[in-house]
Amino acid sequence: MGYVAIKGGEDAIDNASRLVEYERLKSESPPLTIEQVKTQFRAGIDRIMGEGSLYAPEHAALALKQVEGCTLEGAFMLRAYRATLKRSYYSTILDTRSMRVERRISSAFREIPGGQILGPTRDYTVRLLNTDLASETFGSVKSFLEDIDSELQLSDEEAPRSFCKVVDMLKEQGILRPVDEDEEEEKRRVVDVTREAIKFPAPRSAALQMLARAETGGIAALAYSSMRGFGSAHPTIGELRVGHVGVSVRDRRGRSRYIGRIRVTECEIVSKLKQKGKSSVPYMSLGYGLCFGHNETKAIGMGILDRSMRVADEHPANSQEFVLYHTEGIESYGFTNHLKLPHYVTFQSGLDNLRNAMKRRDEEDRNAGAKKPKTMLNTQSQELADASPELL
Amino acid sequence: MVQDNTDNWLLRVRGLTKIYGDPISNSIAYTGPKFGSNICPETDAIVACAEIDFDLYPGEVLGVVGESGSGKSTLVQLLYFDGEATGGEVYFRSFEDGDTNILRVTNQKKRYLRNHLMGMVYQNPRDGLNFKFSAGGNIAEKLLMANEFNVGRIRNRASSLLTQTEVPVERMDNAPATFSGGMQQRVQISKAIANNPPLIFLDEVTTGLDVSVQAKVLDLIRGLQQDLGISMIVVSHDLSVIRMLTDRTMVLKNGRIVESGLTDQILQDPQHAYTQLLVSSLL
Amino acid sequence: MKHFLEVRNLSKNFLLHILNDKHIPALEDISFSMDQGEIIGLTGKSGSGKSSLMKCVYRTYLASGESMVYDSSTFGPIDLIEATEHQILRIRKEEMTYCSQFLNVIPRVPAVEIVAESLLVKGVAENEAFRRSREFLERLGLPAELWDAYPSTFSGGEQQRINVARSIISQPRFLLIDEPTASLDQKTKDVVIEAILEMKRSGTSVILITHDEYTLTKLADRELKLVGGRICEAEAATA
Amino acid sequence: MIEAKKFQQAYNYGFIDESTKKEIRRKMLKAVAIPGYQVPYSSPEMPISRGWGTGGLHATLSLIGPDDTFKIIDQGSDASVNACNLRNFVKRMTGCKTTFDTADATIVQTRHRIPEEVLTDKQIIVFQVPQPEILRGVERFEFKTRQMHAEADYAKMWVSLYESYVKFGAIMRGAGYPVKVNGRYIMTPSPIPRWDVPNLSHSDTLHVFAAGREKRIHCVPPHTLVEPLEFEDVKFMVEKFEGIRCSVTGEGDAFMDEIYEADGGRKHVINDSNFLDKLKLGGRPNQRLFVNPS
Repeated sequence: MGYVAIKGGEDAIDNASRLVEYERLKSESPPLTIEQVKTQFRAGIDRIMGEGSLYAPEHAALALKQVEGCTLEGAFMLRAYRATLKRSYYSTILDTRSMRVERRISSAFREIPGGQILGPTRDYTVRLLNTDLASETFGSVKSFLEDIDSELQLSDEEAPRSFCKVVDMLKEQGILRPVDEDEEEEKRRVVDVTREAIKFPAPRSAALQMLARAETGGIAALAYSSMRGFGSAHPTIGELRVGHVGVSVRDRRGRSRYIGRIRVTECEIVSKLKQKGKSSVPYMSLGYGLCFGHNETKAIGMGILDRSMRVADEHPANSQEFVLYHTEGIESYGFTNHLKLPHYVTFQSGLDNLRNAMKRRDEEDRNAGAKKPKTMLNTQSQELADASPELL
Repeated sequence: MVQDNTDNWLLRVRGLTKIYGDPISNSIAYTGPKFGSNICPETDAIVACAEIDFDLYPGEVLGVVGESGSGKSTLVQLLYFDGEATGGEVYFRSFEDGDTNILRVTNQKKRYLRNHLMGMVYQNPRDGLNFKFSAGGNIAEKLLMANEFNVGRIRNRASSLLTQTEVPVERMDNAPATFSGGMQQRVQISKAIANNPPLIFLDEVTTGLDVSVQAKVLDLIRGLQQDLGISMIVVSHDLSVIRMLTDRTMVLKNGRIVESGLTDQILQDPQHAYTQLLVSSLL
Repeated sequence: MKHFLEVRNLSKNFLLHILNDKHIPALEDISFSMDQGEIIGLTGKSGSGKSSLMKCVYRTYLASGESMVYDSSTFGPIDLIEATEHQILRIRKEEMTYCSQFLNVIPRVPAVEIVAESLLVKGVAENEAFRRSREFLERLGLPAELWDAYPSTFSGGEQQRINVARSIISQPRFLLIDEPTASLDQKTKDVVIEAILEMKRSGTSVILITHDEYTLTKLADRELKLVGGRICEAEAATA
Repeated sequence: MIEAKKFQQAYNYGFIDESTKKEIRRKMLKAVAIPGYQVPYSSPEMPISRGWGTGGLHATLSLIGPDDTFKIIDQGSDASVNACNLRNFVKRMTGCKTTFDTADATIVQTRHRIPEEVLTDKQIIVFQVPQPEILRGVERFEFKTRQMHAEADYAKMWVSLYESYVKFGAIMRGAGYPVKVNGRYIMTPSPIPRWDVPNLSHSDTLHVFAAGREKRIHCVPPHTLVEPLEFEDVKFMVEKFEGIRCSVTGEGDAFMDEIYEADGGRKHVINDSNFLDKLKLGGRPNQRLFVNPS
C-alpha cells in the first residue's frame, strides 16, 4: 500500500480555515466585543503582548478573540503583525524608579522605605470556584464598583514620584555588586535581537530581551527546575514592582518627546553568595526581569534565569543557549507543530532502510543456525595458535 | 618443619565470578582461555571473570596482569564493591576476623569496608575523586566517614597525607580539576590511605601519565607500601609496573587465572604459553 | 649434620610454547651441599647454567628434582622447591639476597636512596640508613656528586657498585651474588672482596659467580665448576 | 440562564475528605514513630497554590477539631498576609476558634519561625516546608538521597559543611540548618533561623514538618534529641544580636527584624509579633534561650 499524497490541497486548506471559524461561532452566543476581551481578560492580554513583544492592548484583544483564547497562537499573531510595522524610533531608557507603582513587595525585608504595597493580587485569595460569577449581571458589577468608590478616600497629597529601590540600598552597603562591572565593552553593548541574529554566548542585553519575549510556561519550568535542587540555591525577591512607566523618544532634533505609558512588571532577584577569588569577600548576585503588562510569574522566572545563566554549573538552567533557545515561544510552538507537515518522503527512505535491515537479519539467522560451542582442545600450543593468531 | 603460617592470610578469595547478561549453567564452561573468548556462544552472556582463587598476605603486593578484556579490572572492582559479584566468596581477615563472606554483607557494612579497611586508586581520577569538592575535601570525606569531626585534626591529617604523597600542601583547598594528571593520582593515593587501611587496590594508576611522572608515582607508591606495610593489589597491563611494584603476580586471560607465581619467576621463567607470549613482548 | 643448604639432583629445563613446545635443558641432576659461613664459587663458561642454578636457589626459576633443603632461620629446614610463595617472600625479605649482574630499579630514584632502601626495609632509621649508605658508596669509590643522581645515566662500573652496595650493606644471612667484581678497577675489587669477607666472618653464607680468578681464589672456600648444565669434579679452591 | 444551583458546592469538614485525612494521620503517626524520616504521603491539591502552605494545611486540617484553637504565623507574625489568608480558610472550613496568643493555641501552624514562647505538651506545631530533603543540596536525585538516608551515608553532607567552613571561615548556612534527630536521621528543620533550632531538642511539643509540593511529612516528637551538625572545633552558633535592642520594647534576647526607614536609617524590632505584644503588656513569656559557646 503506497503512501498517498494529499491531492486537492487548495480547497482543503480553504475549508479547514472556514471550519475552525465555524467552530468559533456555531454556538451563536453573543459575539465578544474587543472592549470586553481587552478589559476582562487583562491577564491573557498582558501575556500575549509580552510574548508577542508588541504593546497594543486592542490588537492583543482582537488576536485573543480570533484564536479563541490560545495564548501561544495569540502571541504568534502579534509577532507576525509586529513584523509589518515600520519602526521609526528607539525609546530612551525607561527609569523604573519613577514608576507609577500599583503593587510593590520585597521578600528580603519586613519593611522597606516607601512601604510594602500589596496592591491587586490573587496571591492571598483562596482558589475556590466562585459560583456567584455564574450569575454575574451588569447590575452586580455596578454595585461592586460603587462600594469600592465609597471606600476610597482620595488624598490630596501628590502621589510619590519615585520609590528608592531595595537593590540600590544593598549596592550601597556592598552586599550587592553591579552585575557587569567587569564585562568588556563589547558585552555591554545594547543589542536589538529583532535586527541581529543571536550568536552565543550572547551579551546580557540580548539575553534579557529574549527572556522578555519568551513564553511564560517555559520560563516557569526552567526557573522551577533550577530552584528545586537541580541548580544553585534558593533565591530571594529583592523587589517586585507592577505599575506604569512613561515612554519617551528623541525626535529628529534630539528633543525628548513623551509618547505615552505602558504597564510593566519588574523583578530583582537577590541570590546566594558569589565569590571572585578564594580570598575575596563573598557578595550577593543579582538577577533581573522585566516584561510587559502584569505577569509576575514571568518576571520572577526571568530574574532567576538571568542569574542562573551567568553561573557556571552543569544544570540546563545554567546554559544560556539551552534557556534562550527553548523558551522562545513562537519557535518552540512552531517547530513542535511542524511535525504535522507531511514527511512521507523522509519517512519513506527510513522505511526502506528498516526493511533491508530486517531482511539481512532474517538471512543471517537462517544460515547461521543455532551457535555451537567450539570443541575442547588438547595441547596448549594448539590452543594458543587458535586463540590469538594475530599475536604470533 | 615449622608449620607454615598459611592461616595468617589477609584476604582469601575463592571462586570469584562476574557474568553480565543472563548466563546458563555452562556459560562458564564454554568461555575462558581455552576458547579465547569471554562470550557464552549460546546466550551472549559475558563472563568477565570466573573461578578466581587466591590468597593475599599482610604486607604483600600482588600484581594482576593481562590484556584489556582479561577481567583484571573487574576483579578489583568486585573486591571494592564497585560491581556486584555474581558468585564466589571473599574473606577479609580484618573484617569479623575473616569469617564472613564480604560479598554478601549489607550495603552499610560494604561502605564500612570501603572506607575503613580498603582504598582504591582509579585509572581515571574522575572515578576516584569528587570534582565538586576540593582536594582536602575529598580526603575529609574519608575521615568524616570514620567519624573524625574535628576540622583542625582533619586538616592536619589531610596536609600530612598530601605531604607524604608529595602534593604541595598550599593547594589543599583547590579543586581537583586544577591539578595535573600526576597530581590527581597523588591526591587519590592520599585519599585511599587516609584511614590507614590494611589493603588498597591500584587499577592502572600510572596508565596515561607521561613517563617522567609515572616513575615518580611508582616510586611514591613503593615507598608508601614499605613505610606503611600495607598490602596492595596492583592491576596493570604494563609489565614494567608489575616488575617494579609487586612481589607476586597473577596472569589473567579471558577472565581466568592462567598462571600465578613470584613476579620474578613469572617474568623470567613463565610456564603458561600465554604468559610466555605476554612476557616475550616485554624482554 | 644439618647443612646450611643441601641440593639433591636438581634439574631445570624450559618448555617454550612460543617455539611450539621446544624443550631446552638448562641444568641436569645438580647435587651439592653447603655449610653455614661457607663461600662457594660457581665457575664455568657462559651458558653453562651458573646463573640458572643461582636463580633456582633464589626460586626465580621453578626447578624440579628431589629436594633443595635450606636451613632457614625463620622456618627451620625448608625445601625451597616445595615452599609456598608466601614463605619464599618471607625468606627473601629476611634472609636471602640476590644480586644480579645488571642494576634494574625504578628510574629517577637517586643512587644513595637505592642503597638506603635495603636498610630502610629492615627498619633502620632513615638518617642512619642514609649515613651508612653514603659511607659505603664512598668506600666503593663512587664519586660523591653522583650519590644524588639517577643511576640510569651511570657507567657499568658505577651501576655495579650501587648494585653490590645495595646487596651487601644489609648483611643478609645468605647472599647470592652474580659477578660482584666484574668491570671494577683493582682497588674497588679489593674493597668488595674485603666487604664480602667481613660478612663471611659474621656468619653470612655466599654463593658467587665469577670469571675472575683473583676474586675466586680470594673468596671461594670451594669451587663448583659447571659444564653444560652439569657439575664437573673440581678441586677445592684454596681458602 | 445558567442556574446558580449547578455550581453550588458544600465542603466536607476541614475541606479534605475523610479517607484522605485518615491517610494523612496514619502517615503522621509513622513519621512520629521514625523521628526525622520523611514519610511520603498523598498530598492532595488544595485551593492554595503549591509552595504557599498546602502541606501545613494538610497536617492542620487532619488534626484539627471543633474545640481546637488555631494560631497561624508567617515570618513570626500573625498579621502577615499569607497567615491571614490561610487562617480565614481554616476557620471557614472548620469553625474552630483562632487566636494570636501562642499560649492559647492548641495547634500552631508556622512558616520560617518557632514562637519565642515555649510550647507545651498540650500543643502541636505544624511547619510549612518548601524542601524536605536536606541532602538535595549535595545530591540531585531522589532515589539516591533515599538510599543515603537508608544507609545513614551522610559523608557528603558533612563535607559540604567542611568546604563551606574552609571557603568562608564559618559554616555559611543561614535558615534550615541541618540537624541529626535521635542520633539517626539528618533532617531539615525547615527554613527556620538558627535561633530557633535548639528549641526542637527535648521539647514538650510534637513538631510536624509537612511539605505539600514535595509530598513528604517528617516529625520531631517530644523529648527527642535534635543536634545541629557541628564539628568539635567549629561549633553551631545562633544569630548574634549583640547590643541590638528592640526599638519598640527596648528588650533583647529574641530574633530581631531589620527595618529600613525612609531616610535610609535602620532599626530593629522583635520578629515574633505575639511575643512583642506580651512584652508591651509588661510580662515576659517563658523562653528557652541558647547561649553560643564562647
